[in-house]
Amino acid sequence: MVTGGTIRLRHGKALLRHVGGTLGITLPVFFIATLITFLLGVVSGLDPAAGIAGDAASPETVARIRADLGLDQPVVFQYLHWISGVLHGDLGTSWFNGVPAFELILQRLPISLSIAGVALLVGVVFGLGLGLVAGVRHGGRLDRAITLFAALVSSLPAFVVAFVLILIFSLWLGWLPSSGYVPFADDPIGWLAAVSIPAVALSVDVIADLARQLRTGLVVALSENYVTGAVVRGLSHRRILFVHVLRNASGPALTVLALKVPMLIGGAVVTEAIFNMPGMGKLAADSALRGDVPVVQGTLVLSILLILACNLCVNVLLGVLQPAARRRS
Amino acid sequence: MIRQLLRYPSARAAFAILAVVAVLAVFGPFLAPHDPLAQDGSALLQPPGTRYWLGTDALGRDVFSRLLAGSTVSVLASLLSVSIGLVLGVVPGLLSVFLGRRFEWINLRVIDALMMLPFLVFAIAMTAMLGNGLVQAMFAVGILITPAFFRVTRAEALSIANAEYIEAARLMGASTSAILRRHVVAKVLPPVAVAAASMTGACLSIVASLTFLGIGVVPPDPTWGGLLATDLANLYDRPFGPVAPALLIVATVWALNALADALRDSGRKETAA
Amino acid sequence: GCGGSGDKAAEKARVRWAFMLPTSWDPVTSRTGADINTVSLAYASLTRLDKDGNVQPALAQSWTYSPDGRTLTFQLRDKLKFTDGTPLDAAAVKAFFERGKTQKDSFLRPEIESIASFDTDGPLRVVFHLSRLDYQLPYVMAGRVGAIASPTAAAKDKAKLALWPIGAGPFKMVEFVPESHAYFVKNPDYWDAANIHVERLELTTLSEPTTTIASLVSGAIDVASIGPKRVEEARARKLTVTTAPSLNASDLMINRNKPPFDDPRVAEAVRYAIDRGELVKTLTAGLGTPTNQPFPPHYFAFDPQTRDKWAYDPARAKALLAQAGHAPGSLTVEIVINPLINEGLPELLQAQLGRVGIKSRLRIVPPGSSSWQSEVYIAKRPATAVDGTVGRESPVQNLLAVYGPQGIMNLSGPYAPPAFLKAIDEVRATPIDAPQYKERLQRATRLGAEQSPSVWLFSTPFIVATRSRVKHLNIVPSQIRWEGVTVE
Amino acid sequence: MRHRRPEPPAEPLLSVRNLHVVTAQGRELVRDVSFELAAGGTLGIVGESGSGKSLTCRAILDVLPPGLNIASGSIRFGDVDLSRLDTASWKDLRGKALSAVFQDPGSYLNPSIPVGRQLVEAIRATLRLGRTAARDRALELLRQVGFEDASVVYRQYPFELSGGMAQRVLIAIAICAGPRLLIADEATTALDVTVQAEVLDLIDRLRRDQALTLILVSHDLAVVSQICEHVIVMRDGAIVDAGPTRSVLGNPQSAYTRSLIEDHAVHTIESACPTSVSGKRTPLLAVKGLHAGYGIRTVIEDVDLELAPGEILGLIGETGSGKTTLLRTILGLIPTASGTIELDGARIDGLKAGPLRELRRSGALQYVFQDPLRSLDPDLTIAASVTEGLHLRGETDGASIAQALGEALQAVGLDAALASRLPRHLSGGQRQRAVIARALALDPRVLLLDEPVSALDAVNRLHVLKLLRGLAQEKGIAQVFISHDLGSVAGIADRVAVLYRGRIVETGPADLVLANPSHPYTRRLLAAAPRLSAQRSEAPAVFTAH
Ligand SMILES: Nc1ncnc2c1ncn2[C@@H]1O[C@H](COP(=O)(O)OP(=O)(O)OP(=O)(O)O)[C@@H](O)[C@H]1O
Ligand SMILES: Nc1ncnc2c1ncn2[C@@H]1O[C@H](COP(=O)(O)OP(=O)(O)OP(=O)(O)O)[C@@H](O)[C@H]1O
Ligand SMILES: [Mg+2]
Ligand SMILES: [Mg+2]
Repeated sequence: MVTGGTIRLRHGKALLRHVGGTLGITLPVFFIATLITFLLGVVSGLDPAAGIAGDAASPETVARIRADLGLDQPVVFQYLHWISGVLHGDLGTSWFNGVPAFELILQRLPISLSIAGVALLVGVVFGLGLGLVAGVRHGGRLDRAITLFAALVSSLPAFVVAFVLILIFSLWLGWLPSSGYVPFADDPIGWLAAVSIPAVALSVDVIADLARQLRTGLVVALSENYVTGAVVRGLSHRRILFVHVLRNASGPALTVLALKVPMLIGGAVVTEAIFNMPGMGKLAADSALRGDVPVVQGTLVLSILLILACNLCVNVLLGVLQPAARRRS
Repeated sequence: MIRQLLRYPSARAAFAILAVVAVLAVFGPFLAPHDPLAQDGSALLQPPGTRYWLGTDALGRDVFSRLLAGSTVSVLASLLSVSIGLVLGVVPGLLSVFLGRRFEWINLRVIDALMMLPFLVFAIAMTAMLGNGLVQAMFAVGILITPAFFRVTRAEALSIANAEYIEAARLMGASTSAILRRHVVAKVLPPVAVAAASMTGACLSIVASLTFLGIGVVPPDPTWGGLLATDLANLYDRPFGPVAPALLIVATVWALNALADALRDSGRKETAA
Repeated sequence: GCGGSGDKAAEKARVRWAFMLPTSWDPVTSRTGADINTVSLAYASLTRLDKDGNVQPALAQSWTYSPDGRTLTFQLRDKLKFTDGTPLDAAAVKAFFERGKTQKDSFLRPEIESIASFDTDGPLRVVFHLSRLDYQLPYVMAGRVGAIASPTAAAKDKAKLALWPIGAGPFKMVEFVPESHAYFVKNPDYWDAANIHVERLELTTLSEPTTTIASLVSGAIDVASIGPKRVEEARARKLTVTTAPSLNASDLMINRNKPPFDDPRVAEAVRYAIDRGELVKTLTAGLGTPTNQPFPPHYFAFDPQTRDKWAYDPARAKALLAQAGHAPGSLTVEIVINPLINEGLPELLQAQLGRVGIKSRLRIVPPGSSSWQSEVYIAKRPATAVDGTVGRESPVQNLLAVYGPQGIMNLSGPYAPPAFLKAIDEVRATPIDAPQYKERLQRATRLGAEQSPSVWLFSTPFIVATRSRVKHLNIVPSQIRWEGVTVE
Repeated sequence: MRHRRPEPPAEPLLSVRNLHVVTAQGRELVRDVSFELAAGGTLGIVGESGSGKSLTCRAILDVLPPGLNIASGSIRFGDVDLSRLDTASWKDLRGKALSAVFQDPGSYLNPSIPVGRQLVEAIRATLRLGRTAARDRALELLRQVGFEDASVVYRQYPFELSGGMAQRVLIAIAICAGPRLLIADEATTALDVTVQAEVLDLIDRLRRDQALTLILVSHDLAVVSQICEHVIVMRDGAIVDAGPTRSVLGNPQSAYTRSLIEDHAVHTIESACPTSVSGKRTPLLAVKGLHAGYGIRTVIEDVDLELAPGEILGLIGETGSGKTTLLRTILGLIPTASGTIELDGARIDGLKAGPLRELRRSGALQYVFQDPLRSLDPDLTIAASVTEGLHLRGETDGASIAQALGEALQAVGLDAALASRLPRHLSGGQRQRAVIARALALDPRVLLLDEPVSALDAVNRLHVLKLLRGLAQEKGIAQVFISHDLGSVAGIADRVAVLYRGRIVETGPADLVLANPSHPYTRRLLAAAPRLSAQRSEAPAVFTAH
């Protein structure tokens, strides 16, 4: 099967090209997103020089510190300087406590990743599950119940959900702690207990949106001709659903999933505040409030990297599941 | 159009809720039975009663009046964000389809970049760094929701751009602006309206989250989100305190979403017909 | 080998305390009064206060003033050492204070102004040569000023000390994540280790106040300060609530260098516009006490003669404003606030000022280096700001912090009333057991309160909620301490 | 002569009795349809679009669209009553004894799975073969349906196949388990004439080789007449004519069948009419040595064309031969690579923005699209669309615009009352007239028509052809006319140009070229076109319709 081999190679190459193309788009996006982030610090007009000089600040010392920090250069150079630092893992040092921003962020990364990760997992499992049921039973009572649930739940701000969960699981039932964080390595069960309420509070929105999207995708896909074709060919319903329909119906859900990642990582700030978990979102918000520009920029850059990585995964997955979609783009 | 929408029961409910919210937003401050800022030291943290219908907060301010008075700000704030998102999203969304490849490429990448920003955190960072105030917050949110409008507009415009009647117009000598005016704008508006409705809801919820975190709103001005936050803080004294503001937020967001869904459905039916 | 063995015991005797982290873990660069609560975990001070605010021996067994009052000698305990193994002897103490004098970013310098030089007299005796009479120093040495840090660590890396304390305190740090948490284990070499029953202390930042009680109930934390209005709820949830006298006091700082307060009549009007009774009733559930000076009434530095001044008198306030040429409603001031202050206080003040015709706008400046610290404490940019003090070990220190030329809470700084400064010098020169000490001290308080424009509002006690397993809380007037605290 | 089946009438394989299909609201879409089909028989179902052909087939297969139901009637397949079958039994029947192929073949394959795997899946579901056996069988089937490079096709995705290839794959899937009955619902409708011929041949061959019983659905009487022994004609959900093909064609019972036959005849017969108006006049449109394409790909190569005023040039050629590309190049939508285009002696190739817009606004050169619905803005009234060019030209005088509108509508024979309607409220023929009116409103000298009648039914098609002819004769509007349908070209064109792979391989007077093609490609094109043939032998009585 020489030809078969070359064909496989051809598809492999097409997939590689797809991945390459996605990467090619990702890079400029990364630079633009980080530029926006950087400009935010510039526009803020906050100046570390004054802070460092302290109460003994004379115009000359401030000017000297500014020059030392490169703040007297054109913004483009400042950006290039900064981004090259970023690419080398140097995010600058906090204006507030002098600790390298990268270090500060790394300490918090596991927490944010735990919350966002578990939220993503819960969101995907329940979102896809409910969406599947609703889509297959569309028009039925179960479908209507799920749709209503999704509509109501997605209109709740995450912090309200968080409070309701605290009321139920921490105050009434006393099952789960309402604050604090335990590293996974120290105590996996404690970790799960600490992470579960915040993660669930965050995931509710993901569940609702994924369920909705998957349902719509399924309803559309189920009415496609190839489903009729498969029925006529004598395939079982289960096979038609899981082998044929799902991969084509999951497009919008996957796209939404990619869009939800920034919401999850960004939304963690609310749950982290409520649950007093020292995650990246809280760090970013606190630092923003006290004008600690390097830390804010650092957290944003890291979040952007994470989000881009997730996006890349989803895009590649989409390309694998739906070669036609890949071709079209 | 409206009549068609009213055929959906959910749209009827949505309209009813939104009508109430609109009345609150416009007349809320005038309907308030008490001054929303007036403190009654003799009635702190009162439960709902005849004098103070929804009770009072920790400073003895009438919660009901504050809820009414906060409507204007909350609703205006969401509308402001949505308007910013509309302007920044729809125009480039349209032009990206019609103004050549380079413009399109840059637009797409910028929008992609905006979508890569961690939403709430970025809104907070932007608000805090541009000076903590509601207008700044709404500006930040407006910019962050731009991609939603951009994508909707662009998708619709793309589907129109390849239509043969556009080519026909071009063959009769129509310029790009003439094509936009005659053929494109009117068709792009309905889906944009759908997006605007659901985005208004989303913004309301985002504003609530921001105010909950103490971002964007400076005391003593009431907002729904701020009230919810204080009511949650006083949960022990007023266990049902959060219900009213939460209900108001949830109902409004739901109504806007339901309206968006109904709009979308009726639009679909119409094109199918 | 800390905590390697005895994990079980550590687990049992573990306390999780929600408080806030210090501005720096190095006593030399720590900047605010509240820091002593946490700095004192890692450091022992030369002296310490008892529950009534009296000085007791600590690292120093005893101290003596020379008859002329110009030298002060501390006799250290034997065989003390820092957690890095460096011996804590007279040389180490001397090195610490010299660093406090010379280090560029030292915040200790004004506090030890009256000490001209340091000497050792044998390995266990430190001698302070004073440039002026100062009988307050033993008090001062009970706080962060006397919290001796390892000279070896400081010589190695001063910056690191700000993040990783090396002292000879009851605990030794084992983990620190800035702005998040700091974990400690018991330091067996602490001189009073016999009284430390907590094996592991986990300090975390204060949670969202709305969920503090939930966190206590669910066991996520064991000890936390709560607001006065949450006492009832905490008790209802079977938490132990301990209240103890404190030196806390809230104030509305006023900047006499900024209009409209450059006219003393306006500042005076504000004093009459404030209804402290209402503040106490509304904000502290009756647990607070009104005060018009930086001390609560139970404290010996409280001046009884001032007590009844500036009673609530809106008519007088309006009259003063009219005299200053401000018609009702024509004056708008900006009040700077931060999110940590008592919920509702700014709005209540705003309403009270409104009643005498002063309109106001609130502006939030978050606490932190580049905003609250630099803008309010250092640059003194606002015309008014709402703030509060947690007190200092020495009343003189306390008065200087709020009225002195370099006091961080003196918004009018570097201005300080000359008469007040003279009175302070007199107090310093008076031995604390002298009969006229108290009277002189109260006079200084009186002069400060009269001549500085800031308005003192009320004082609240320490209110600490604990899970029932934590017993015998040890709260001295300016700080929470851990000697004697037991865990079940 | 086709293969003949000598067996006497036996127990019918399929028997449909009094079938009624209704919507949930109770509207009858198929009314009282009955027929019987013996094993080995071939039945054609014809009828206009929407007449219920597909629903009848789907009812047999129990795959009616959601919301539609069989209200009454019985369907028997062999000795099973299909109307009371449970899911499990259906699974045993479908794909094995009963199978089907449909119109728009691409959409019946899962776009995300290589076709080979879909074929293997069907084989394994019906035949319970092992993995490798199924794979071998799949490759064999692919070769059987005419793929020489079966292993290549095996790994391709549906979107990588042409319509004809996809239809062959579907046929392979349909016959994989050796079914007894194959239903081919418009299996060739969207395909090119030459591809259509191949697929029909394939079906016919398989039918004979595998003793298939066949139902062939089409709206084209000619297609059915070539293969089927029997035919039923449907209209509005009911059978209007039925019987052996020859007798139905030779002696149609209903007026509707008669009109179908006549319509089919019309364009071929009318070929006599056009009298060439061309003398040796100066050409209005002249194309010389034209090369054009997309990017680096050249689609049009060295094309020369001349068009005199009032002349109609028919342009024919298979799909992808470059007909549309040629017209779009003339219109300036695709840049020329080399060569010249002259309109009335002036070069119009290579014009840039301003002058190009000027030329377009003059209206001299107008284009008519294949699909009238898509080339009209759905939100604009007919009047607005027709007068759009006038507005763009900058004319503001309401009265003169109204007059131009009136004239244009009159010229195409559209009632002025329709001017205020939206496109979707017009019939297909009316829409196409509106599009032509839009072109006429600008006083064109040359009309380029890209398949203007393909979307129209026979009756409308004739009207539009007559209209175009009239415009050429009365107004002297020169036209280039593209059509797949050779009958239409023959009926209207003065001259014909045959495009093959981007080159004009033959050109000359229409009657001459069509009657006596000189290029082999033209011959093949003409041979592939289905023709109405009533010449089938008398069928055995294996079929009855009621
Ligand atoms: N799902 C449906 N719901 C309602 N009406 C339908 C549905 N599907 C088809 N119809 C209607 O049923 C009638 C017959 O449709 P059918 O598809 O059988 O026509 P057809 O003869 O196959 O036409 P074509 O040649 O266009 O394929 C049409 O009028 C059509 O509008
Ligand atoms: N936009 C395009 N980009 C690249 N290639 C194209 C494009 N449009 C058409 N082609 C290719 O150019 C060739 C000629 O296409 P064209 O549309 O002119 O054929 P046609 O003769 O009009 O066919 P049909 O009868 O199907 O309309 C085809 O091979 C086609 O694949
Ligand atoms: Mg059909
Ligand atoms: Mg074409």
